[in-house]
Amino acid sequence: MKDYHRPQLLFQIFILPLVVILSLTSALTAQEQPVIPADSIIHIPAPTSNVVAVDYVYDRGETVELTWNLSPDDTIGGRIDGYELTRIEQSTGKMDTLEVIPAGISYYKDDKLTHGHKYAYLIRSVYFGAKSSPVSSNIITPSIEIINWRLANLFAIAFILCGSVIYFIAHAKKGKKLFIRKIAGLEAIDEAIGRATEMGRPILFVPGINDMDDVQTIAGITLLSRVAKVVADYDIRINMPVSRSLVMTTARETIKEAYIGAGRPDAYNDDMVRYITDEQFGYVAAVDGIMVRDKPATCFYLGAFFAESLILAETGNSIGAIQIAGTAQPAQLPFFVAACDYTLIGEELFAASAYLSNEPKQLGSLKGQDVGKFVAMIAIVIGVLIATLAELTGSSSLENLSEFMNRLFTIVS
Amino acid sequence: MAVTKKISLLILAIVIVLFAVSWIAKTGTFEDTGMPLGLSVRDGFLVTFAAFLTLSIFSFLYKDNPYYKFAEHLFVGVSAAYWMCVGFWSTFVGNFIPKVSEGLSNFFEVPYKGFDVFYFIPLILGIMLLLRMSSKIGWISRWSLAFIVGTTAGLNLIRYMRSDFISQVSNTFVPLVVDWQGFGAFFSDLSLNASGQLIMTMSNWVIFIGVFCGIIYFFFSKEHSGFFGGASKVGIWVLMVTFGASFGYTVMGRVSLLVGRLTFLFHDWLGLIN
Amino acid sequence: MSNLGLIISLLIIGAGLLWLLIRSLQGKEVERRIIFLFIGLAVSVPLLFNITFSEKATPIVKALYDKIDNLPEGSNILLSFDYGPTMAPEVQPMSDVLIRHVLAKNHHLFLMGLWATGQSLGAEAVDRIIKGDFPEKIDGIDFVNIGYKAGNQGVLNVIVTDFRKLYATDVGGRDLDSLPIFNGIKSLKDMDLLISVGGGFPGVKEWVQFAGDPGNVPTGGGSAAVSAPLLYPYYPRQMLGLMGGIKGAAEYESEFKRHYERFKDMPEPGVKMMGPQTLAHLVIMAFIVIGNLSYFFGKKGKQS
Amino acid sequence: MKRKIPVLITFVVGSVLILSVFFPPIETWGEDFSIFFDIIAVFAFFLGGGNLLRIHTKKAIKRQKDWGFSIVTVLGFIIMLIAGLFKVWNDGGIAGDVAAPGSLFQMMYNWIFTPLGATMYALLAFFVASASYRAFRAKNVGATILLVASFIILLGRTPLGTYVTGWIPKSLSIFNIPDLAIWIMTAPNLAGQRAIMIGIALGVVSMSLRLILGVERTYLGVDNE
Repeated sequence: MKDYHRPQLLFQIFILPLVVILSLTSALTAQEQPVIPADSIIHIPAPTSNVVAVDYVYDRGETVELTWNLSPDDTIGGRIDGYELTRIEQSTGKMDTLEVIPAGISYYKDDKLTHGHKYAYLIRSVYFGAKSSPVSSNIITPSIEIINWRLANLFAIAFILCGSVIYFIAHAKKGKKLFIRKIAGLEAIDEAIGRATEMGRPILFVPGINDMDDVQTIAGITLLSRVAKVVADYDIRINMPVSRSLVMTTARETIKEAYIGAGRPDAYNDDMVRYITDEQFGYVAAVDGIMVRDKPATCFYLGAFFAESLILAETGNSIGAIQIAGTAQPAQLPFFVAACDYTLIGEELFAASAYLSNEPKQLGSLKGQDVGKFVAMIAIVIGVLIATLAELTGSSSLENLSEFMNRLFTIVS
Repeated sequence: MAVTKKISLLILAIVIVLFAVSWIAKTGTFEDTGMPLGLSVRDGFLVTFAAFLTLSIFSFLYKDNPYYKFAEHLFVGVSAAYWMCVGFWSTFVGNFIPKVSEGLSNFFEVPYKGFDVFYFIPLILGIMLLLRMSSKIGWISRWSLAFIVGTTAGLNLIRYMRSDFISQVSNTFVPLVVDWQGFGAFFSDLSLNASGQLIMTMSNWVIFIGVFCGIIYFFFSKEHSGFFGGASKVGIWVLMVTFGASFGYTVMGRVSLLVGRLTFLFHDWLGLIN
Repeated sequence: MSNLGLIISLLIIGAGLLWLLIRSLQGKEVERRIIFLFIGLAVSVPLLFNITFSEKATPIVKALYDKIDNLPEGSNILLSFDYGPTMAPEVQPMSDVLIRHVLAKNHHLFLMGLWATGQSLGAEAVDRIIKGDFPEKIDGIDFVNIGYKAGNQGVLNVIVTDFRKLYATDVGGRDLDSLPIFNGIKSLKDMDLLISVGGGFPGVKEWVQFAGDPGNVPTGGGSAAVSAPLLYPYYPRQMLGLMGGIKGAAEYESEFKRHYERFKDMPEPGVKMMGPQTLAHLVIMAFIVIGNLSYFFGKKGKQS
Repeated sequence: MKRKIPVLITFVVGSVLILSVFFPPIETWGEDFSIFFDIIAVFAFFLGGGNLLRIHTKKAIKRQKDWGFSIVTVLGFIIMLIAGLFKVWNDGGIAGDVAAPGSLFQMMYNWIFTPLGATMYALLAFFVASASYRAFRAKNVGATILLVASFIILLGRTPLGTYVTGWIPKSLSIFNIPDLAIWIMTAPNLAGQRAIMIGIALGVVSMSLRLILGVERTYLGVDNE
């Protein structure tokens, strides 16, 4: 027993009995307190029973679950309003009444505790101010659990997915040839850049309006590095208005690196990437202005877009530019599909940078994604099959199996 | 060149005159003409200026013009400063200072929440970021960038897998036959409501096949030919229905935005409608 | 005057579209600015001339209307405000027209809310509509507002068996037993119809699952457009009728005005909003047709 | 030094956050890191604002094209910044809400910021029309499906839809346009959205993993090993 525990022990020896006496006396006095109205005898509801406090597992030790049997009075139309909960912290004896739980409910989750402290609960049945004698729960100490086993299925699925991505990356490192099908959208990117070189007009690159803390923006910047390589080689003017300053610093870094790679560091100029404003529509108004005045030959919209997607695409179309869009915002895909020449749909945006890099390690990760799809397809087929058979035959074993499949693919927080 | 210069000056004159007329009209209280009680001089100007900015933005639909450029540049300046102020007061003063210095907390009259050494991490990373200005040691800003990208990747990986992958798979476990009561009942009711078994069964089939083929469309490591080609074709068709339907569904929302702006012009500014 | 202006402007739009249709048969494309002009007209004209299209009620809206209309006079109907200010523009017209219809049929109206903002919206509706159009109705006899209680579906769980377990008084602090409207009313089961207006959580779905089904009380609803499709599977067994989005509100308002002369000129925000929407949708559909014609005839022109 | 450390930071921070989901004791680190990000972002605001001011003042001084409008941006920026940082006309004093009614900041927000933003947003009504005119053409099977689906939904949301098919008896109501529109939203549209979401989730998982493992480093402007 460590030293600093000793004072706590003494403390408990003296204080605990005091607390118990106190709560009993208050319970007794509680009964006399309410003034009994003349016209009707106040009914004192029967107390509850079997009050059990259990530590909520796999958490930071701040939550306890409380269950109890309903008071015999708690029936349809029974004269009971609810249950008043009081928490007693054993070490300090501090008593705080929590809340009155409506009748008919026999469960309460108290998540405002600190781990390691001892607690006990008192429950009184309440009816119009009259309270029953308190029934106390067992003493409970919520504790921290190191591993949250409740997320075992999430861990298993994450292990399969990440494992397959890592496996294929390692596999590719060993020089094995990986087959990845042609992605139509990515040829369109090369074509679009080619058009800008022919026409000698600038390229406009819009990396979306979210900050570097959005994976879509990172995918956009990664694609920028592929576009910037060609821009540096053929000395095409690139114009990149951005709405976040973190994106500005990253984009400048990326383009500068491309120019150094092309052996023309002097041709790089910081003003190729300009911060406009963080405000969504202020940014769109400025980009529209740039489009109409600069008349770029090609517009790239690669990143996170919201309502402004259609304003950009329609203005870009009005100046006759080729437009390649790519986003993982499902709500904006219809507008890009309708208004742009080619759209990378959701996952294709993330696959594009890997595909264009042609590095075996990057291509390996695409294979890993396909394993994830394979898992999803198999699970769906099995799940649907079981659900259908359970529906047809109505046999309970199939229903349990279907229930199990559902639980396997549901994450309880 | 002179002619267009003259025209643009003429337009400018007309705009100024209209602006003045509207300002006076919105401000004055003409008892005799029974005009509604005007606003104060300042509010009269503000309503007129807001209407001027609204029309300048709408003028972009015709073509790019100096009035749109004015509104655009004003919007850029005002909004950049707006975000700086909101960011400064809410995050810097609200979250950062109470955890770092008591003196500043008292100056800004914000409750001091006690010293937390960990809050020096964002301070250092933030300063590293500002060092980006100097080309000599600008590379140090990559450290703060690495921190941000690491945080993003770490948080998103599990969050997307959990809500967008696993729950979507379990939501697709739909029975392909709905409370079977023989063929008669099956074809009797083609209505959309719950009692129409044919529709409910058909919906589940469409959902199952749609999700299955949609996933195949996104398959990378196999050429889209043969069965795979057919399935991915069905997949792109389902995606096209999705895009067409959600496009049509949101038109009503977009149109109501325009209704809102025109109500401002017709009601608040011109007072044409009640 | 406004009818003349109305006819002229509709003629302009109609003739313009016809002229573009003919041009498209010769394969000519329409310039984007002309499309913008038509959209501008399609939205401003209905606003300026207050054009409204009397909406024809679809079966799912008509079912809710008929239920209220056919209930015997003096039935008990409960209306729950389950929305906040941001959703109000789309669903407030629904609660307004429902209150008018219930009181016009001399039913007993019980108001409550599962959203905290529902309490103030209920109080606002009481003095705007009830005091405005039905001064003769008495609070506590013809209608009552018992306000908001926290707990979401937990509240329904309790009041489906007994109101008094949670609601000791109405919003005005008066004991339920002292209100004549509550005589013989013990729980939701004593209601002839439950209606929830909202679009988020808790909303119509929770009313069906925790009140309508367990208490087998007829339940109807009014919801924002975005959540209407999710409620369809409950129709009609668990949810007898539903107003979906502004269009649903407009349909109900048109149906109500058609049968109740007294409210001929009552404000109808739903129908008013649908005016520009309908014309804009029609113009967009016309341009899709024109676009396809000019595409086909243009292509054929080029080929031949 | 320039490359090894950043990649290491990303790896450590990323893995810690992934593990924090499975190990309760370190659960709160995820939230703390996000708060740190917000604070860094505020520093970045000043970087952005500084860059905006630098570009537009340089443009105005050198009288480059459209320099007059750059002055408008600079003036708008400075007036709003002063109004916000010093809380001009704000009777709440230094602790008052920056957007307190009556303050210059709130007035500029209501009468300059909001009309501009709302009108830009309203442009969408025009562009949705021109986009549907241009894009919904029956060029191939995919485009035809796109056209038919949006046409049914559009028709279903106007009274025309009810007039045209209102007469259909209730038991066949799937052919009633408004009901057909609802069915399209709840079945095929739902399936398509789900397939896209599953794809996106896998894309994000793979992308995040590549970043954490340092396989994908271009964001650091690092191309060669």
